[in-house]
Amino acid sequence: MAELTMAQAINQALMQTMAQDDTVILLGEDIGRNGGVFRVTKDLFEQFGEDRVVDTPLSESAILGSAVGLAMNGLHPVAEIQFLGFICSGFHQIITQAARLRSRSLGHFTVPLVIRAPYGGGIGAPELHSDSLETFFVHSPGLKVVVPSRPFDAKGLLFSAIADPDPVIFLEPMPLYRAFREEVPSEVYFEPLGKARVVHEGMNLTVIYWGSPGAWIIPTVLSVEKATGSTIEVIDVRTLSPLDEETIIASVTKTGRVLVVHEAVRTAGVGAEIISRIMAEAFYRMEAPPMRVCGYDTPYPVAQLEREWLPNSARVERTLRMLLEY
Amino acid sequence: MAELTMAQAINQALMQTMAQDDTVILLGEDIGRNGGVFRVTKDLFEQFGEDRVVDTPLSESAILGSAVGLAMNGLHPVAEIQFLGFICSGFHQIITQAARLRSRSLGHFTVPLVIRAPYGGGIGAPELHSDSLETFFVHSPGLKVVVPSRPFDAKGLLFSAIADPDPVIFLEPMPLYRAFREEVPSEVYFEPLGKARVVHEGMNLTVIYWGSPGAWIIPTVLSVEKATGSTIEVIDVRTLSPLDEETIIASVTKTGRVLVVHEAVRTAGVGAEIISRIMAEAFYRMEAPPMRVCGYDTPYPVAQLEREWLPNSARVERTLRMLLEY
Amino acid sequence: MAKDWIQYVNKEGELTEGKEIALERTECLALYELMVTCRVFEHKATVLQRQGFLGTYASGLGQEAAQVGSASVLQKNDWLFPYGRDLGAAIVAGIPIDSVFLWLMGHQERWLTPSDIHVHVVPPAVEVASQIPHAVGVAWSTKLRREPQISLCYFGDGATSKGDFHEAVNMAAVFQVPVVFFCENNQWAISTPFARQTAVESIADKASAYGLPSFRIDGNDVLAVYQTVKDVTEKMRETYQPVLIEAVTYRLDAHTTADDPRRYRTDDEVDRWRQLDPLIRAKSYLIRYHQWSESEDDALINKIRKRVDDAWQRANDKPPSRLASVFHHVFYSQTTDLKQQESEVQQDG
Amino acid sequence: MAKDWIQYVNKEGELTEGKEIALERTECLALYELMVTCRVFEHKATVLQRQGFLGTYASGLGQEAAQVGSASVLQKNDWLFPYGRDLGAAIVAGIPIDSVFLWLMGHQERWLTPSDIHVHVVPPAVEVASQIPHAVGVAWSTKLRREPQISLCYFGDGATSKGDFHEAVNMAAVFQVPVVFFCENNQWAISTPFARQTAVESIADKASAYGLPSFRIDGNDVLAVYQTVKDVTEKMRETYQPVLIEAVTYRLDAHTTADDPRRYRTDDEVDRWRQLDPLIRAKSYLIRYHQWSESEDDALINKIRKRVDDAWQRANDKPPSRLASVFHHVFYSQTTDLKQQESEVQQDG
Ligand SMILES: Cc1ncc(C[n+]2csc(CCOP(=O)(O)OP(=O)(O)O)c2C)c(N)n1
Ligand SMILES: Cc1ncc(C[n+]2csc(CCOP(=O)(O)OP(=O)(O)O)c2C)c(N)n1
Ligand SMILES: [Mg+2]
Ligand SMILES: [Mg+2]
Repeated sequence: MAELTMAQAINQALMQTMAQDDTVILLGEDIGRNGGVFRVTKDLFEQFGEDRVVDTPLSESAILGSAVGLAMNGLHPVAEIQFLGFICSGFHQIITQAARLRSRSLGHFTVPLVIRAPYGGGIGAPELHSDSLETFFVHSPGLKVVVPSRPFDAKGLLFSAIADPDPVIFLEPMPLYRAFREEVPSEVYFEPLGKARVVHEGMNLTVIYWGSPGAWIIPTVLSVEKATGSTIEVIDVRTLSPLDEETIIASVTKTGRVLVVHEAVRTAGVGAEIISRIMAEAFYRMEAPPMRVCGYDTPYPVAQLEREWLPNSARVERTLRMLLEY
Repeated sequence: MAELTMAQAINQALMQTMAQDDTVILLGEDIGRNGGVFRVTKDLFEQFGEDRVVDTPLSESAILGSAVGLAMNGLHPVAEIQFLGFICSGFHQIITQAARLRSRSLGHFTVPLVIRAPYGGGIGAPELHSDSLETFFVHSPGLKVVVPSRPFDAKGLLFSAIADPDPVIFLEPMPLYRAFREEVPSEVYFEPLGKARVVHEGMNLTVIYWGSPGAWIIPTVLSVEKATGSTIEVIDVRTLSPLDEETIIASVTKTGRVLVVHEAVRTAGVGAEIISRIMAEAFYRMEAPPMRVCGYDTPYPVAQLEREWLPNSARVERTLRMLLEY
Repeated sequence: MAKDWIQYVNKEGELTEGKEIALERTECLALYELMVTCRVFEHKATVLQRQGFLGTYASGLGQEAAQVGSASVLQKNDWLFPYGRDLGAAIVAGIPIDSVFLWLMGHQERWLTPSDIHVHVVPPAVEVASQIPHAVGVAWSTKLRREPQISLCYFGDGATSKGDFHEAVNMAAVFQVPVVFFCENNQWAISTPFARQTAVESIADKASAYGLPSFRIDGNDVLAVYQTVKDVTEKMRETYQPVLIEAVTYRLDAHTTADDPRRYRTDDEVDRWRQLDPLIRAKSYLIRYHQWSESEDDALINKIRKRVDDAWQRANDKPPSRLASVFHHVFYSQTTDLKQQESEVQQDG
Repeated sequence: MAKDWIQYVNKEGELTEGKEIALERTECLALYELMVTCRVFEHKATVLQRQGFLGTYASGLGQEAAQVGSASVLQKNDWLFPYGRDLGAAIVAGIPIDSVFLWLMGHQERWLTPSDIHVHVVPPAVEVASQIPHAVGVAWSTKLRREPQISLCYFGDGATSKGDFHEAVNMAAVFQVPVVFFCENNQWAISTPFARQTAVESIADKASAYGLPSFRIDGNDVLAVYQTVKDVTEKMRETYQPVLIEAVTYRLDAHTTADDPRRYRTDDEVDRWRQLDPLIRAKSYLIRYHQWSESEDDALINKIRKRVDDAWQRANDKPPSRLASVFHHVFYSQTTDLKQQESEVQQDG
């Protein structure tokens, strides 16, 4: 097994899927000759040619809308939006179209489409390049929403996303593209959509996260465990829609305390949904108020402030201690 | 005081604001000579002329984007989106533009813009005409989100929305346009944004809603009160962003039980945010799991099914009884 | 009004100078029968809506030539992308009339597609212009497979103001994918006149921004529409080159049953267009050149009325919708959440 | 390459046949000084980015004539809508260089606008084409007030593929509002060549879809740009008629400091365009017709280097950003939520 970065793992998944299945085609801005602005689609243009790795005009709505059409006629398009923030100008093609064509046609037309987008903060990018907009998609029935936080998951989840018969929003945390490497099987494998992963077991508190916090959450948790003598369970949700309620409820039922960490702004973020489900299913087991460490309720800040604005180790540590003392 | 429908109350507010302040202009599709598809802008074209009541091309993004420009230069545009579902194709002009121009320019440029849209279900309309998409806006810092549920509020809140120096999404529940009349003062008055309204006082349970349920929630509550001997507090949130946390927390602290009712699909709806705040602030006061009666997690259904799909008296009554028995 | 358009038959039903029509009597009659079907359907739907059986209904009255002339060119496995006023075109392409009624009733079996349908007919676009990029994607997929199928994409004059029109047509031109962008310019978008939609005089003019060929045709002349679309698509099946067609026509009815057009347009204008009614023209042509008779016409209309009435009967006989149906077809496999929500409903029910 | 464009000065710095230039020496020099300012700024920013002081930076190198020639036409209270590569244009219009540096640093005081600025310079559009409808709205507002101000809206060739370009230009044409739609066609949108953006050969051609006048100009000839924009805007202040201008130019540098253009374009192509460098041309013109000397040129460059260095110094001397700043400027009045979140931060801090 090779040690790969997440960018490499995604690249490998695309390479292997495309080699196996010639209905898979990629489209997006600068994904071809340039290999994508994060080089995630590197070498695919050379390998599969311009019919299958397509540089499009600068048209988010037409990228997404034509991908819907490609998918309706039996292809498996993987569309890239260069940065998630720019999905907003093609938003309707996802929310009112891709997500609803199956129900609109009673299953006669389907949209096996994957929409990939780099997302999240922490790389000092200009405005609108760092937004976490997953809530919009989680709130829209008919879409699946996936966020890997390590190379192994990225590869296995991407295979599943492309194999899925429905539209999947596949969000790739930018800071994790090259943050670390890990062993990734060279063969094709499927990590199931809709299944959370218990990253670390514990008895006193449950931390739920997705995406970038994956890079630092475990050391933070370990240090709090050490300092407090408690044990903390950590869950990487991996799929935001559908949510793996079972794993979450099982954990909080055991621990009685929960912290949700996400980069999206707090108000009406997915954290709120997770907490609401916990309170519906495990009300009597909870020993402390559920808490959230999230982006603040402001537009994403300038580069100089993002590290403080984002959930970070210090903020999480403080909240964990608070929760444990309840 | 005249008895007005909500459509008339909104029309009157527009009429009076425009008469007082010639920086207010209206733009949208079919709002002029046609008076709007719901006749909400009736007579305004005749009164104020085509420079101030403007029928635009069929271009949601340009309606919203040019309204941003109008607002940047000191006008007070009121843009209409014909049905809320169609806002998605101009979504970025709200989320990435209108909402952020103040922070982007450190207050140098501002966007005193009101975006009006008929919304919500229950009138047997075709697909995409009945969606409740308020979550998207509540999750986007820089926007205010207002939903009146009676003629008096509609008029007073619209004055405040137009006077507000920031962009306001003003959502008008379609079934309420002509559902009932009530006394509405003929003069100009301001109902404050960000203030919920306690519609009915009670001690044993708090019901929180906005929009269309306003038409039937009180009779439902009264019948449950009568049958159970409990008293139930009912809060019309009226402003979804910013939320009036104070009023909500005060009520649930007293009652210990809460039901949130909204038409939007349940997962990641605003109900989840309200519940999360309640659990953060009133954890130890809650005597039963917070509950939600919402749209199901499906695309908005066909006309024949909407009454059952939407929150309705039967569903609410059942849930209230369940909550009271906890 | 317009110049430089393609016309084969003038409003008196006479062949336009210099034009020839290659169609046999039976072929002309087939087109006419389809137009009559659309017209009878429009009338029936309007009546049913007034009686409270159907939801808001957008009539295609007056646009039958544009819809029939184009949709009847389609061949096996071609794709049709109608918008909400194209129910006639959808019927022409093989959607059963009862299915269209179910759609208008807001019944759970809306737009049920028969499994043996010849043309892929996508459910009508309700969000204006949203279907245009889909048509481009489908055409792209057929081109990638080197298949001869084409996509016929309808939209109104109002739709050309949308970003989706622009992005999609531009992309089709860049990739040269086989779509017929077919604009039914019916002069109005609800109450908004064509002149408020664009500062140019013809939708066909817009093609020059994208590098497409374009044609402007008399959209009330079914033979002009048919012949143009036929020529265009025959070529397109080999060249894959997209084309923009503007069919100049008129919405004779209100925008929908909820609309009152007297607020924004004059009776005079409507009367002028009534004289250009595509059915009258086609009938005159048949009488003039193919010995069509009033009694044959009556018989045809009666036959079709019966067909439409029967379709309505079948639609109306369907059992009412059941809420449980909404929990299916959200995803291919039902999620745990949806399973649970469905079972809540069933407990309640 | 192109035909039918407007050029005043050819690449040797000679007056194009049949053209006359009404500008005095000092006026020509003023334009040249602005171009040098842009160029020196571009160099400084690139260096600072490499040294880690600035975030990703999109250089306007090679587009100075297009930016300076157009932005310097603006008058008091006109509006400028730059996109992310138009920092030079913004400086020309009055945004202090240190403010631009702060923007590039990701400092909380990004794009601080001096209160006495003459031209309204909107913060650069990061979302491609999103600024175009804003420019239309502002122009509309000035027209409604019967004021003579115009809006100058910049965008790239890539932006013309966006729905926002289409909807906004169409709306401007329908309402006849005074915007100069100024496309800097620099041949590339990141790695996407112009030919992949559109099937037509010129952005100016797209005007015919909307009914606008349009001009195609040599975007590396500052005098052609200046004169065209001047003529267009003078007329526009009276007629309010919008205009589309395509300035044909080239992005000499990488797309941004994070981009490696050797992946997608040849050195040959870049070299060919280097010979058309707008600064060389302007300098040759000055030497040829206005006795400009190398020593004067050196002195000018040194003066401007100092000015840019000083601006950087001021930017760099600013105290670092403080998180508390994000809770202000979300709304005019801080909400209770934001107040509370700010106080949480302060407790932590
Ligand atoms: C994106 C969007 N905006 C608004 C509407 C509401 N609406 C429905 S039909 C219509 C007018 C469409 O005009 P046109 O494209 O000319 O088609 P026509 O109705 O004339 O056949 C409008 C504004 C919509 N359905 N979709
Ligand atoms: C809506 C949107 N999509 C994608 C991007 C990412 N992006 C930034 S610049 C750029 C290319 C812009 O090309 P062009 O308009 O020609 O301007 P240029 O960079 O060449 O000056 C892209 C794709 C963006 N900023 N906004
Ligand atoms: Mg029309
Ligand atoms: Mg460019």
